[in-house]
Amino acid sequence: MQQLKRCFLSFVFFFGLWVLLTGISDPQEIITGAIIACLASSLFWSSTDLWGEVQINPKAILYALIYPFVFAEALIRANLDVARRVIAPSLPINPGIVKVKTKLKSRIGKLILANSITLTPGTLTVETNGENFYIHWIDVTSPDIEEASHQIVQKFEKYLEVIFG
Amino acid sequence: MAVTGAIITLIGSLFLFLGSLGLVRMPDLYNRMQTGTKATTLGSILFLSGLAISQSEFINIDKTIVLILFIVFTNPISSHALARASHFIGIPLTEKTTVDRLAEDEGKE
Amino acid sequence: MKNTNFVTGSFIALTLVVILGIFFFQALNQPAHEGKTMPVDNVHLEDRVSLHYVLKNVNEASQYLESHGKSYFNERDEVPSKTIEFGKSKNLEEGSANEVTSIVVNYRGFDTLGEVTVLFISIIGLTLLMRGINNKKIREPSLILKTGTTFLSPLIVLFGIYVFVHGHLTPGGGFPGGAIIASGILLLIIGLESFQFNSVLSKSIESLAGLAFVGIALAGLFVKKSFLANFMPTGTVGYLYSAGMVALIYIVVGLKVGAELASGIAKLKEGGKND
Amino acid sequence: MANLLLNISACIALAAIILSLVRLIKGPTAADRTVALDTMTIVSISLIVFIAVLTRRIIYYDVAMVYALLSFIGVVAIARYLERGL
Repeated sequence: MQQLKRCFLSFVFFFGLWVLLTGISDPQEIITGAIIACLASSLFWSSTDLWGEVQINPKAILYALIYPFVFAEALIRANLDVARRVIAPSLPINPGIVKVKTKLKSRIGKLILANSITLTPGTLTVETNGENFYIHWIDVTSPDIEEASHQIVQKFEKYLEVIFG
Repeated sequence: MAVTGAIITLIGSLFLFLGSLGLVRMPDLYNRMQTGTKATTLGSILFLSGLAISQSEFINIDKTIVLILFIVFTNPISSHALARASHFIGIPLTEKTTVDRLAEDEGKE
Repeated sequence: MKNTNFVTGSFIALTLVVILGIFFFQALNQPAHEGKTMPVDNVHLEDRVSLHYVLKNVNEASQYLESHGKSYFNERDEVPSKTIEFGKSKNLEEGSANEVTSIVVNYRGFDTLGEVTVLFISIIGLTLLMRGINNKKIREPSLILKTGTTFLSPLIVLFGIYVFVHGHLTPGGGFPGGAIIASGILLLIIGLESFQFNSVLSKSIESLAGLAFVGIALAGLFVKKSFLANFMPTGTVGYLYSAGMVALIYIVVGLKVGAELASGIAKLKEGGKND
Repeated sequence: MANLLLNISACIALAAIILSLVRLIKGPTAADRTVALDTMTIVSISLIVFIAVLTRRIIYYDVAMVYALLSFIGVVAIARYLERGL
């Protein structure tokens, strides 16, 4: 079952990329794309085990649909925040590197969490070590682990935990 | 429609400009990386999608989506790798820095 | 051990140079007009590569040809007045939508064979001479970089495949596509500590691709009595299954260049272990 | 109107490249220069797409994509080199 899911998800992913690159109107392209997606997912069989960690159930799909909006909202707020700091003549920054904890287990979940943290208000992932993330924070409000985790990680973790486990 | 897209493009280019401005103004590498990553990511997303909206007959929307997704995925990864490397080789943080847990934890080992 | 390796390498390189030099001077000694010309039995001169190929993948080409039409061509008498429409014209002499590809792979296909051979020889030289990096003190890449590499490198390779499969329709082709594939492998090498480059697979892909190139060229020799002649149906301009042999040759070239460059990059990383 | 706005935004993006050039020249360390170069690359990708629209050639998209790819791999390679991991 796990193998089947891996196989199916990687095929869908490669084929989706091919369709995005070539367009859907031409049947010749679709046939070639299907063949090449099969070849690619068998050639990179060892790296498709990332896809075995993705959960497929209705709640995960719903959350996967919601997540881009949560992320977009955070991205826009991040940029307004950065813009405010850059334009202000006094350069109001209070930076530092803090440590946060995450509950996520899967690798792809951690990747997406780290990417989301990097693209959201005033935070940049510097180093990971197991379940600890070291985060450069442009405006440190509290150096405490629990408090920082609550402020930085929690809003994404809620969704990613359901999608990736 | 064309004007709406052009305004979105304009906002995107302003964000690109702010990213570069932050790159010049910020006091140390990590803060520069913050502005350089975030502002340019949103800026290029807005720039590309604004172009796609305003000139929709001359543009390939599928490839715009691929380009945006690629930028959103790779930009944080590369800046994370660079930040990690610079912390490892000991590029100093600015004097305003309040706390550095990573250096503390590395000192313990 | 080092010295013998180096002497063997120099000897092989010198032998190759001497053999190539013999070929060179033999060609110089041949009288100029003795060679056979290309057979033109069922090829129409009007369909040759010319101005309408140059204009074909520019968006305004069809409007331009409509407005200027035959009068534009009649001013220059040698240019044919037959227009070629993107997505409609069939069974041309050479049906690739990218005019550079039709020159590089079809009319100058022999040059491309030579270029691939030059790349092959230079990679052999790299393999013989490179000592590699002394990587004793090495730091593990972080989890994010590892995962990102695992996630992205198949996509980069897929994009490389897209570039060389569409070599006859878009800019790019075998050489850029191969380079993109090699950069995907480069990402795996620098981003994943555990990645083992499969040199047997890369060497067999490279050799089979080289054989296939020569095989396609020889098939042209048998079917149309000319080395590298386009012997397959050329289809409709602008579709994926068009341009006959050109598409096949670019796929083969892409695979060969990708495997060669990737093995060269892997050699840079692993070369230190042999000494 | 729309074309004017598009031209203005291209000019602003060009100004962004020039500002990053300041950091590229000034930057005290190699990492600073790499960040500046990365920023310049991303702005250039936007500008390549703008030129693709301006000259009505969709085929330049592939150029922009290859450029994005090479910039990513280049920055990762520089980072790995800096941390003695290559």
